[in-house]
Amino acid sequence: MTDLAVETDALTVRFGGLTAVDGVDLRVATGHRRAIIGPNGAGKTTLFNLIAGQVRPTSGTVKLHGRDVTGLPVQARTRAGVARTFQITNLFDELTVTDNVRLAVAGADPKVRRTFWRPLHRFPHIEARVDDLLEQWDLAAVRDERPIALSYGQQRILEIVLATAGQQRVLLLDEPTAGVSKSEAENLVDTIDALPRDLTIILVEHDMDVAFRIADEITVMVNGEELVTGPPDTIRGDERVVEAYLGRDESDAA
Amino acid sequence: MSAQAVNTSIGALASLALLLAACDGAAIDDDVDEDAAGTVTVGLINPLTGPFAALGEDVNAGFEMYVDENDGQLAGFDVEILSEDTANDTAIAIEGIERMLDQGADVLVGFVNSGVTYGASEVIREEGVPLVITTAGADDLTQRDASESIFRISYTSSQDSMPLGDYACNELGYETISMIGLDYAFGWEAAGGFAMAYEDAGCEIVQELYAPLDTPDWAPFVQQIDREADAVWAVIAGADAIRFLQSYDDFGVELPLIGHGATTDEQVLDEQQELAEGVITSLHYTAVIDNEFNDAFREAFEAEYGTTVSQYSDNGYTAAMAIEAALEGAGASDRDALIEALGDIELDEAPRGRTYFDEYGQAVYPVYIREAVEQDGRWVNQVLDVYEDVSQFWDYDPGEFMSGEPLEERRGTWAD
Amino acid sequence: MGSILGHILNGLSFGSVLFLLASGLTLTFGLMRTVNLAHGAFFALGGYIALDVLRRTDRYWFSLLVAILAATLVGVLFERLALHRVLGKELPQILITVGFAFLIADLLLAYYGGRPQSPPRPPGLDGVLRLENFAFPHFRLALIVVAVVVWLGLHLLITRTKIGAMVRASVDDEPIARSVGVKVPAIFATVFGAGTALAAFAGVWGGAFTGLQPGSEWQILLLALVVVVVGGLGSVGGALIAALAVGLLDEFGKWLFPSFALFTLYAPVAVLLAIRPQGFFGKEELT
Amino acid sequence: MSAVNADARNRLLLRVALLAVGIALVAAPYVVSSFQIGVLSRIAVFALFGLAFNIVFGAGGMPSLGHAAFFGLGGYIIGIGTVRLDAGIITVFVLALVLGAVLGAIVGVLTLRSHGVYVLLLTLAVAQALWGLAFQQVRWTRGDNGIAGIERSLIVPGDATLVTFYWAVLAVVAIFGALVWWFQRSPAGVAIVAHRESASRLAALGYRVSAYRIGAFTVSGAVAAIAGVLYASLNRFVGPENLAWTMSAEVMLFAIVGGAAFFAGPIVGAAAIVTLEVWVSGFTDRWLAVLGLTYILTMLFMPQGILGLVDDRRRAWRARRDGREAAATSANASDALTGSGGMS
Repeated sequence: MTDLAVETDALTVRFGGLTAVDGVDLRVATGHRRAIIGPNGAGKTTLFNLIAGQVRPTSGTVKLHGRDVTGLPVQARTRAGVARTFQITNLFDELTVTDNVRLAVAGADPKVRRTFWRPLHRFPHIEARVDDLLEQWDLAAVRDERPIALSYGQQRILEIVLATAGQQRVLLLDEPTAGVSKSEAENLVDTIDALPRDLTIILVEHDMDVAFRIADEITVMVNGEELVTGPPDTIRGDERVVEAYLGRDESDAA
Repeated sequence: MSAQAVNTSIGALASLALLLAACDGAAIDDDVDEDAAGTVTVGLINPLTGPFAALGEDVNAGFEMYVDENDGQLAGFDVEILSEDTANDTAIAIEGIERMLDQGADVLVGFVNSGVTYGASEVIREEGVPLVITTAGADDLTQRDASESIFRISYTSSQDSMPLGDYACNELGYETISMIGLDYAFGWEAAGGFAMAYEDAGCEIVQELYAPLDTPDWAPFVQQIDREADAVWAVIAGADAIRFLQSYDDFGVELPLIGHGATTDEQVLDEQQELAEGVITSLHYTAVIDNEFNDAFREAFEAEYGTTVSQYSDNGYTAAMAIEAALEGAGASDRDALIEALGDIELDEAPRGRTYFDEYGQAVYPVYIREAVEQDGRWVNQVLDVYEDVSQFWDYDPGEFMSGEPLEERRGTWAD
Repeated sequence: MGSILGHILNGLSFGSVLFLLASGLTLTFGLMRTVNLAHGAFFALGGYIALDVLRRTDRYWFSLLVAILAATLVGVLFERLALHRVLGKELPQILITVGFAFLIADLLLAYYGGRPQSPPRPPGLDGVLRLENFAFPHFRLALIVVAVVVWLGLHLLITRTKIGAMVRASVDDEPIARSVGVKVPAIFATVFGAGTALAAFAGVWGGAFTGLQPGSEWQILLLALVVVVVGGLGSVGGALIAALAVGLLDEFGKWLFPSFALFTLYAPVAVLLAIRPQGFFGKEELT
Repeated sequence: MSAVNADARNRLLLRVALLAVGIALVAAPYVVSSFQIGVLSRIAVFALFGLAFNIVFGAGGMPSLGHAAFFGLGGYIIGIGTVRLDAGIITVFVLALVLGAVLGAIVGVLTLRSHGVYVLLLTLAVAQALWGLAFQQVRWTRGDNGIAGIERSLIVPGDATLVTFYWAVLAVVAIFGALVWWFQRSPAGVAIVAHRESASRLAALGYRVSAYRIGAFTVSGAVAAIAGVLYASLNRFVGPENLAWTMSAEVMLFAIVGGAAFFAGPIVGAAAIVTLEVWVSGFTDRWLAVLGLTYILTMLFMPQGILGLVDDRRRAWRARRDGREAAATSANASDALTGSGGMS
C-alpha cells in the first residue's frame, strides 16, 4: 500500500451551501492511469484542484506518495511531484514557446528559479533540456512563435510539455482533448498513451472513447461523490453508471 | 527578441530627433534689438495653474499694468516681459527659469509657494540673477538664508502679524487670545510673529489650534475654540478662509475675530461678505488705502481687469516700481548692476506707502490695521490704524531675532 | 451633552457631504465597472456653472437645474465619444478620465479664474437652529436628509428597476445583451449621465460646503475615493455607511488628534484595501 | 537559415543604433543650449523612473498609481541625508536602494490580494499616506517648504557644471537601465511577465507567485528610488510634490505613450511627454489641458504606444515583403499588447 501515488481520505469541500466534493477516497497506485468521468457538475475538476492545491478542502486529506500535502500551496505540490494541465488552455501567451518551456524546466530548479541577475537563456543545462523537449514533442519548428500561433492540438501538447518538464511523477490531465479537432485528438491520445509508464496519470475526460483507451481504471463521480471505481470493462456494463449518465442527459436535454 | 530590440532603437532615435526639433522650436532667439536706451528683460515666474493660480495671475497683472502705464518702458529702458508657470512644482519652475535665463532674463519676479522658492533659489543664486519675490513668505528667505541677489517686496510670514500683536493687546485690550491657523510653515510663522509680539506686549495666548490645508469641514476646529478667551486670532487663506468663517458663523462663536490679512484678503472677501463683518486684520496693503497713488492704481486696475486690487496685484505693481528705481539708480540693466541698485531703492510713491529694502533684502513698509466692512455695496478692508516702517524684525534686534529658534519651529509652544 | 451631540451631528453632516460627493462615483463603478477619475472635475463643472448662471439670472433653483443638465450633457457626450470606445478596459478608462479631468479643470481655470468661490446655500436654509447651549445650521441638517434621499433613490433605481440588471449584463457581455434587445449605448450613456448629474449636484450643494478653487477637482476626488473604497466599490449602501463613518471619524479624529489628519486618512484605507480589497460592503470578486 | 541571417542583421542594426543614440546623447552638450541640457537630464531621470515603474506595470501587469512613493522616498533620502545629516553619496545610493526595496516589498505584500483597479487604489493610498507624512513631519522634511540645497557635486566627481552633471546622470541611468534590462531577462524577470499572463500556470510550474509579485515591486521600488535621488539632485530640492499622485500618473503615462509592452517604451514615452510639455508650455499657459488631451488621445488611438505603432508598421511592412497575409497576426498581436497593459 505504500505504493500509492495519490491517496485521498474523506476529501470534502463545500462552497457556501454546495458540497462540490463529498467524502471522496481516491487511491491511485504508482504508474497507474486513472480516468475520472461523470456528468457535468459531478465535481471532477474540483477534485483535481484539491489534489493540485488550487482549492483547500473543508475536511479530509490528500497524500502524495504517502506524504500528507493537504496544507501545501500549489507550487509546493508541484515540487512534491504533481503536475497538471488545465481544462481551458493555460499558457503564457506573450512569451515564445521556448520561453514557456524554459520557465517550466527552470521551475524545477530552485537555483535557477530564484536567479535575477543572469538571463534565463544563459543556463546551459536548462537550454539542453529545453532543446530535448522541443525536439521530442515536435515543437522545434515553432519554438520562436507565441502559443497563439500554434494549432489547438499543439497548444494542448505544449501544456503537457510544461506540466511534465520538471519530471514530475503524477500528471493530472483536465480534459486534454476538449475542443481539439478529431484528427488532432487522435494524435494527442497517442502522445498521452506514449508517455513513460512510470508516470502516474489521472485524467478527467468527457470523451468516453479517450477515457477507455488510456485508463487502466475508471472512477465515476456523481454529485461530488465517488459512484464506482473499476476497470473499463466493468464500468462499461455498470447499470448505475448508465443510469447516472442517462438521467443526467435527459435533464440536460430538457 | 531582436525584433523588439530593433524597435527599441528606432523608437529611441525617433524620439531624440523629435526632442531636438521641439526644443529648437522652443528656444526663442534672444538677440533683442539693443537700442541706445537699452532693454531690460524681466522674467515673471508665478503659478498660473493649480490652487495658487489666482495669486500668480494678480501679481503678473499688477506688474504688467505698471509697465503698460509707462508705455512699455522703465527708467528709459525698453521692457521685455517673459512669463513662465511654476505650476506649484519646483522642477517645472526651475525649467521655466532656465528657459527665461536662456532667453536673457536680467531680473526675475515672482513666486507664491515658499517651497518652490527655496527649491529654485539655488539656480537663481548660482546664475547671479536678481530675484524680487512677490508673495512667498517663508521668513528665512530673507533672514537665515538671505542672499544678496534675493529681494522680497511682499511680506515675510510673520512681518505683518507682529503689529497686530501690539494693537490687540494695547489698543483693543484683549488680554487673552486663542489662535487658529493653517497647519503649514506660513501658518506657524504668521502665528509665531503674532504670538511673540502679543505676549511681549504683556498679554497671553491661551490656545493654539491648527487645521490641515484644504480642510473640508472646519466645524471640528471651530468647536474646539476656547470660549473663555477675549478674542480669536486666525491665519487662514484661500478657500479655507471662506469655509472657516462660515463655520465660525454657523456655530455661533461670539468672540471677536482678528487675524492675519490673508484671512480676509480681497481675493476671498467678495465671497465671505457679511461673514467677515468686523474682522480686524493686519497687512501691508488694502484696496482702500487713501492716497492718490493707490486711488490711481485701484481705478486703473479695476478698469483693466474687472477685479478688485489685492495685495498680490500691489506686490506685482510695486515690484515693477522697485525695478524701475533700480534701473534709474544703476543706469544699466545688467544683473550685477541691478542687484547693487535694488538694495538702495526707496519708493515714496508706492500705493501701499513708503517702501524700501533692509540690509537682508526684505521690504520695510507700512502695515495697516484693517476692519472688514461694507462700503457702498462692496466689501472692503477699511483702515483703522497704520504702523509705518515695519521691518521683518518688528521692534526686535535682527541678530537676536535670528539667533532664536525659528518661529516655524515654535509651533505649539505659545499657549504654554 | 450638547457638545457630544454637536460633534455627532457635525460628523453626520460632513459624512452626508462625503456621500453626495461619492454617490455618483459609486454609481458609475457599481453599474458600469468604470472608475471615473474625472468625477471631481464634474463636481467643479457643476459648481462653476451654477455660480455663473446664478450671477446672471439671480435664480437659485434655475441655476441648479442648468448646472445639472449641462454637466449631464457633457458627461453623456464624453461617454459616447471617448469612454465607450474602451468599454470593459479598466486601465484605458482610468487614464481617459484622468485626462478629461485635467482638460476640464484647466478650461474652468482659464474661464473662471483661480479665485476661491463658493456657491451659495439654497435659499431658506441659511438659518441656524439654536437651542440653549447648542447651535446647528439648517443647511447641515438638510444635507443629512438629502444624503438619505439620494441613497434611497439610487437603491430603488438599482434594485427595483431593470436598469441595474441590464447594465450589468451589458458590461459582462455586450453582444449578448444587444442580442436580447438591450440598447447598450443608451444604457451606458444614461448611467454615466446620472453619475455626472450627481457629481454636478454635489458641486452645487456640496460646493456650498467645500467651496471651489483650482485643485478642488482632485481634492474632492480623493475624498470620494476614500469613501467609495471603504464602503466597497459599487455598493451604494456601503458608500452611505462609509461616508457617515468617515465623517464621524474625521470629526472625532480632529478633535482628539488634530495633527495627523492627512496621514490618518490614507494609511487605514491602504491597510483596509490590503486585507479586504472589496471594502467593508463590497461583494467579493473572483479575480 | 534566412531567419538566422535576419536575426544577426537585426542584432547588428540594434548595436549600431544604440551606439548612435549613445553618442548623440553624450555629445549633445556640444550642440544644444544649457536649457536643453536641463531638459535632456530630466528626460533621462524620468526614463529611469519609467523603466522601474514598468517592471510592475508593463511586465507585471499591476497598475500602480503610487510609484511617486518610491520616487519621493529617494528624493527625501538624498535631501535629509546630505543636507540635514551630512551623509556621503555612497550612503545615499545604498540607502535609496535598500529603503526603496523595503518599501517596494511592503507595497508588494499589501497588494497580494488585489487585482486591477484595487491595486491602483491601494498603491495610491500608500503614496498619499507618505505624502501626508512628508507634509507634516516637519522636523525631518521641513514640510511644505521642502529641503533645498542638495548639492549636485555629490554625484559628479570633480567639477559640477550642468554638463558634467548631465553626463553623470546619463551614466547612472545607463547603469541602472542596464540592470533593469538584465533583470527582466532573468528567470525571475521572465516569471514576472509569466505571472501576468497566467498566475495559475506559473504556480503549477512550481513558482511561488506571491514571491515574484513582491519581487517585482521590490526591484521596481529600489530603482525608482534611485531615479528619485537623481531627480532631487537635478532640482537640488525635494518637497512633497515629489510624492504627489500626479507624479505617479505621469510615469504611467510615460509607459503607455511609449508602449508598456516594450522595454524601451518608458524611455520613448518620457522623451515624448517631456518634450511635449516643454514645447507647449513655451507658448501657452494651458499646457495642463494639452496634457489632458494627450491622455485621452493616446488611450483612444494609440493604446499600445509609440513603439506599438512602430511595431505594427514594421510587421505590416515585413508581411508585405514576405508576401504573406499578415493582417491577422498583426491584429492579434496588437490586441494582446493592449490587453497586456491592462488588468490581468
